[in-house]
Amino acid sequence: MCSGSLKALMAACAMGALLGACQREERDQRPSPVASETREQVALTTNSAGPSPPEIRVSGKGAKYEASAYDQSQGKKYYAWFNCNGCHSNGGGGSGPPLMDDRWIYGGSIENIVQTIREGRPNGMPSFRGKIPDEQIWQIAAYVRSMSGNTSSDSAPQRNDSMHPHPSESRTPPSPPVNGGTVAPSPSR
Amino acid sequence: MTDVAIRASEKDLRDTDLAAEDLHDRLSRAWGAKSGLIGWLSDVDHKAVGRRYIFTAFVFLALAGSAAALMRLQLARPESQLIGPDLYNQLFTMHGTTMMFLFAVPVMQAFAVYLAPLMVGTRNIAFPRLTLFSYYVYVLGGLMIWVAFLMNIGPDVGWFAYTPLSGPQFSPGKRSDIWAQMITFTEVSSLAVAVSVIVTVFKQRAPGMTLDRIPLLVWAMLVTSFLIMFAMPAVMLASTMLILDRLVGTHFFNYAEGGDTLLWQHLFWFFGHPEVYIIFLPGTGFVSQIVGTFSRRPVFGYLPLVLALVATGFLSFGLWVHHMFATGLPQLGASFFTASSMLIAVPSGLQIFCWIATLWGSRPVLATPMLFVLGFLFIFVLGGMTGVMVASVPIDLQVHDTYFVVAHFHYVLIGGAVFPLLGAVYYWFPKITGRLMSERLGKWNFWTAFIGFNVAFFGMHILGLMGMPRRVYTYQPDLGWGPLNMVSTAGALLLAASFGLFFINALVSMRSGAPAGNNPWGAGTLEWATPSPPPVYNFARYPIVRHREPLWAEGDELPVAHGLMVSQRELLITTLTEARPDLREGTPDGSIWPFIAALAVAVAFICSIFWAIAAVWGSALVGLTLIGWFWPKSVTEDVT
Amino acid sequence: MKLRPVTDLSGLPTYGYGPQSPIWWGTLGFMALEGMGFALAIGAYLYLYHLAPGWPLADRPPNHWPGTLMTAVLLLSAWPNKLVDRAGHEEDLPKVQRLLIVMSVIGLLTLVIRFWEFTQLYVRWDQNAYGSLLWLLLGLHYTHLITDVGDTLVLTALMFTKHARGKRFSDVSDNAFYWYFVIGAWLPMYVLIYWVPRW
Amino acid sequence: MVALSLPSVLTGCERWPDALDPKAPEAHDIAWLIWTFTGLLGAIWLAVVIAMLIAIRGGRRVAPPAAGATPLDALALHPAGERSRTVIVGVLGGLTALTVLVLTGLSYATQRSLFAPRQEGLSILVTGKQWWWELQYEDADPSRIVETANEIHVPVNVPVTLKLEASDVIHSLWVPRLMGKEDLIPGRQNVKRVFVTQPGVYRGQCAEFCGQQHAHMGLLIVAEPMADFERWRDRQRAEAASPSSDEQQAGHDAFLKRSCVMCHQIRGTDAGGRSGPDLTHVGSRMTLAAGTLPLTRGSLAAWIVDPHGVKPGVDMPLTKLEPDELNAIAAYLESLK
Repeated sequence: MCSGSLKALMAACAMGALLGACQREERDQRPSPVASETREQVALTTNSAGPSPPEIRVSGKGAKYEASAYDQSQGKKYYAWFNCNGCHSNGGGGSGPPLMDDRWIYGGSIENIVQTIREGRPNGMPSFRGKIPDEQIWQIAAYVRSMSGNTSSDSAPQRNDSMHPHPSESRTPPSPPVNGGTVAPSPSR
Repeated sequence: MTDVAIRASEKDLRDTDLAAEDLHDRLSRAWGAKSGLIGWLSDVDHKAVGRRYIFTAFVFLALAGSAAALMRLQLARPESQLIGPDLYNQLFTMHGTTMMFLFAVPVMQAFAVYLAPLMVGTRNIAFPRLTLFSYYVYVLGGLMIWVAFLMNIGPDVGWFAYTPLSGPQFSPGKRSDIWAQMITFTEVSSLAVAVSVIVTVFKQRAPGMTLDRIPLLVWAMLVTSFLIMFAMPAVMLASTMLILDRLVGTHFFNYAEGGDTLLWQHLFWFFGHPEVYIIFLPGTGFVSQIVGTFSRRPVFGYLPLVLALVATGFLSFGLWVHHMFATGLPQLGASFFTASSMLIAVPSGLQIFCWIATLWGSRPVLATPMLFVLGFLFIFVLGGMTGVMVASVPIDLQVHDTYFVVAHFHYVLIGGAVFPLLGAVYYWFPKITGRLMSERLGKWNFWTAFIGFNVAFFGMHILGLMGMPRRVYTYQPDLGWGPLNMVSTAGALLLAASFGLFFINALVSMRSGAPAGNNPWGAGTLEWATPSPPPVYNFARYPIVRHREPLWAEGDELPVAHGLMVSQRELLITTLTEARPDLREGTPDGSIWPFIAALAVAVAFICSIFWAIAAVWGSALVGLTLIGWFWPKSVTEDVT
Repeated sequence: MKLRPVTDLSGLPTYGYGPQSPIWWGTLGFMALEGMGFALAIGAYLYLYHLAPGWPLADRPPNHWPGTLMTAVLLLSAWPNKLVDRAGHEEDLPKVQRLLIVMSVIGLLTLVIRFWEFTQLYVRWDQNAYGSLLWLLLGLHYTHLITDVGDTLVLTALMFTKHARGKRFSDVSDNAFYWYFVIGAWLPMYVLIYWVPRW
Repeated sequence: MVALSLPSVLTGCERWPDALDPKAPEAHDIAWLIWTFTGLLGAIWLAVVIAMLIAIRGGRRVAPPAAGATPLDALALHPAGERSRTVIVGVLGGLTALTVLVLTGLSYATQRSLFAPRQEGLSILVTGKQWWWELQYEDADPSRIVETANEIHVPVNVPVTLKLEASDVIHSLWVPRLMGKEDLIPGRQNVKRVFVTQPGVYRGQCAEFCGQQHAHMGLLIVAEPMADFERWRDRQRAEAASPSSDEQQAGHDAFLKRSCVMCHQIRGTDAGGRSGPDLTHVGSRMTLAAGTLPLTRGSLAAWIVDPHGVKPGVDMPLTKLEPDELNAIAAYLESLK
């Protein structure tokens, strides 16, 4: 009986490992050469003038990137290469808002972040459309999500081989996004 | 002090005056496994465990061999599109990892589990439950990594998993963690089996089997077990550090925070070089037994052979830096390791000379085991020669990490370990199954293996000198490496076919081979004194050893001891050097707890890859199963 | 093949102490391999120490008092440990029971002290390699403490049941043997963790 | 032996594998050592195999092993035979030790000459990256510092110091016809001295497994007379050539507008990315993508349009370009001599 329950437990663990495992480890070596830029219709706030909340239509592409350890780690690399640090530091914020906290001026879903990177935002965030290929924007956005612990801890990037300013994304406790916020780092945090 | 309550009952019946058949019935009852699936999983008979262990190891050989065949197909032509780099890197990692950790070491230990108790003349291995547990841990570890591979989370950083490539930054996902945890599985298992084998050889030798009467194979297994004991902790420590770096953010290999990139290589090769001898020394043991039997005389140079084993064991810990000549270490240190690496050729050479001196003038019958021994001499000596070459710093700087080295270590490992192993299977198969393997298929098996091997690997020496590095998934056509690679692939396929023949031969012979009898080869060591296959209790009475080849010396009447219990399992414990009878100690019955504990270990290890905290509650779980394991279930267990 | 009985073994005892017993050798084997693990971990510490420009890689060395207390407790525990070993040999059950309780209490005490030690290292495992090493060394030894304390507790419980006889006394002696190893393995680590950085 | 006579595209006919066809003193010494070892050890191997064959085919025939038949006489060994065996095995053991000693001595002597300190000449910082080589020609005068990638130009008969570093994982620099390998290790700097005596183009490759595209991490060492080298160096120091045709101008504009600039630098333009190879004089190199493709306009276009078809897993992304843009960029890059 005891061994039965152990087997069940083990099976549960194995299932846990299986879930998304294939997707998480996939290295998408040859992105589709045809246009991959998706149209994501996302809202920045849940407030709405009408009776129903704003309509949201997403391609679902984000889930793939948020589940993939490889994509997030690529995103982490590009985040450094493309000098996102220049304004956002290592997520702690500088001239740009911090990315590690739960405040999201322009929405905290991966689709919001993709749009923010692609289209730019007022007050300093430039548009990277045409400068960063779409595939990489998604990867960076997935990484940005991981900075506030919003991707699963077993796919979020681990520490780099460098000085470490704070624990790695995989060890960051999740702080679900709160829409709105200020440009300057909130004093309470 | 014996217990008064149990004395003078039927339970205390001794084997002293029992007739042979009555003795057989009673011993079979006392030593037999329980029926049913639970009984099968609980069976602690070293022969049952050994058989499953050997079988499992060969399954992993087939898997790793298939990975190798796929790699060879990819490399047959330049710029081949058959397999992409991602899969190729997983394949060569799985090939190396499986061959080293799931085949080569386990299969040698499996033979030790099966043969060592028989050869030293005892009824079971020391710590049989621990051995059973180790087997399950090994199976579960192997299962984990291959299931992971099939789910595309197979490790892709090489069997050596150099940091920082295998570290947290450059191996995202769980691939490296799976690799590191598989190491923990297999090393736990290897270490426990090594301790069991050592204690078996130290304390359970038949009366009179003094140190200088221990069969050479048992010596080889003993030295191997010591190598495992002192080498494997290094790789366990290294893989633990790696997984800590990856999961909880430690900095052992992070140079920016006081760690060091090369620390990994030092720890890994401190294990990795003795590992080669862990695989090779049992091979020499097989060769010694087969050569002695087929040349119909005791092996020449028993003492030098034993000393060579021990010397090789010691020297193997002083060579690890020769894997790191290109890392820019101080030159003086590097030359020391050149000297020590070359020095190991002396004991190896001595062994070769002793075997040839044994064979000299004996005109042995070239049955299949003997053919594999001759194949071993041909291939291994060549591998040893290239080994001397790579020990030289300047030569190594050219050939390190090229196909020259691939050729070298396949000559050493396939020649030095797999050929003797196949010979050993042909030689002991009749003991294990009661039936001989087919000689005709055996000859085909040998010649295809011998030709296939040399065709596959000889050209690689030249490829390496032509500039072909290891671990490349493809190469450009204008480099001119194509023809030799094509030849090599053809040889590899022939080699694969020879293994097909081997498996067919084993499976067919198991059912319909010629009955073997006790001693089909007329050998002199104790395992051949038992029926084939041996009964669960191995020896009806404990043999008494008065000579190195007891069966040759005693003729057809074997001196034995009596006075042991027949109603419960009892082992004779003897003294360390003289093997004087010392204790009649109980040995455990079958138990399902080793299986449960192994499952708990697997749960703890696998879950901790995904949630570090599982290491804590997983350990508690394992602790609970261990209490269940060790808590006595009956009064008899107190005495036993 | 005919068997010719020449020796009678019926008079042999069914269990023995120390090197007579396979369990003792098995314990020794595990000590050897675990000792190798400790030695390599210590080697890794010295290796990184050797490479580092300064040591320790932290503001200050760890507070040595918890470690010193641990060392003192472990060294003092050698005495009851020797007594329990002797009582095991003498097969004196009441004495074994009493002493095993003492050893269990000491064992649990060391687990508590070790917990305190972790809090007084003044460096986290994820701060730098120095911190990682301290936590690794202490952690390695902690697992041995936990294992042996767990073993002692189970054995103590066992000695209060009907199973407390015969070979169990030999187990008591083997358990005491392992405790010596736990003490012995600690001493170099104590010097390494608390005094080498102060050197 | 077919392989031995295969021509190499890069240097015309060669008869021997690269490592045995040395073009620098270091490789020459090692090749000599390899031949010596091979000769001596090969002879020993042959002797052992012959001895083995004689052993099993000479002398008296013993009874074949048969079931149950134990050779009672097996233990009655001939004392004279055993004595001579002891002597022969002892002598052979001694000879083995002697051989080992001699070979160790030879190896050590060669090693000493390889690592003998040489005067400083040119110094080049080589940084291994996944999966290409970044090069910086060091000089006290900052204006003489040259940055390039994947193609090391060196003057012949001048000692060159390669300072080896890595910015991600371990790589290893190996040019079989010139020198043995030396690892590039993150957090460390190794030094490799190279001294080329014959002008030529020598192919090298990363020898330490470094991830997905380890197979496509090649480089070239171009050894040329000092005058040629200086000319090359002066050209490399200059800023990029201005576009000289409309197509090149269009390529220049597209390059700056598109994602190329995020990673690549072209000195003299606004392109200042530092993560990918410096492209200021990419047109002057012989190969593209770390020794993977010959540098032509066609291969430039092929590489830009589908890098993952050539090097799956490489960081160079697939960039969506109009066909005209692609052609123009390829033309522009090709013009950057």
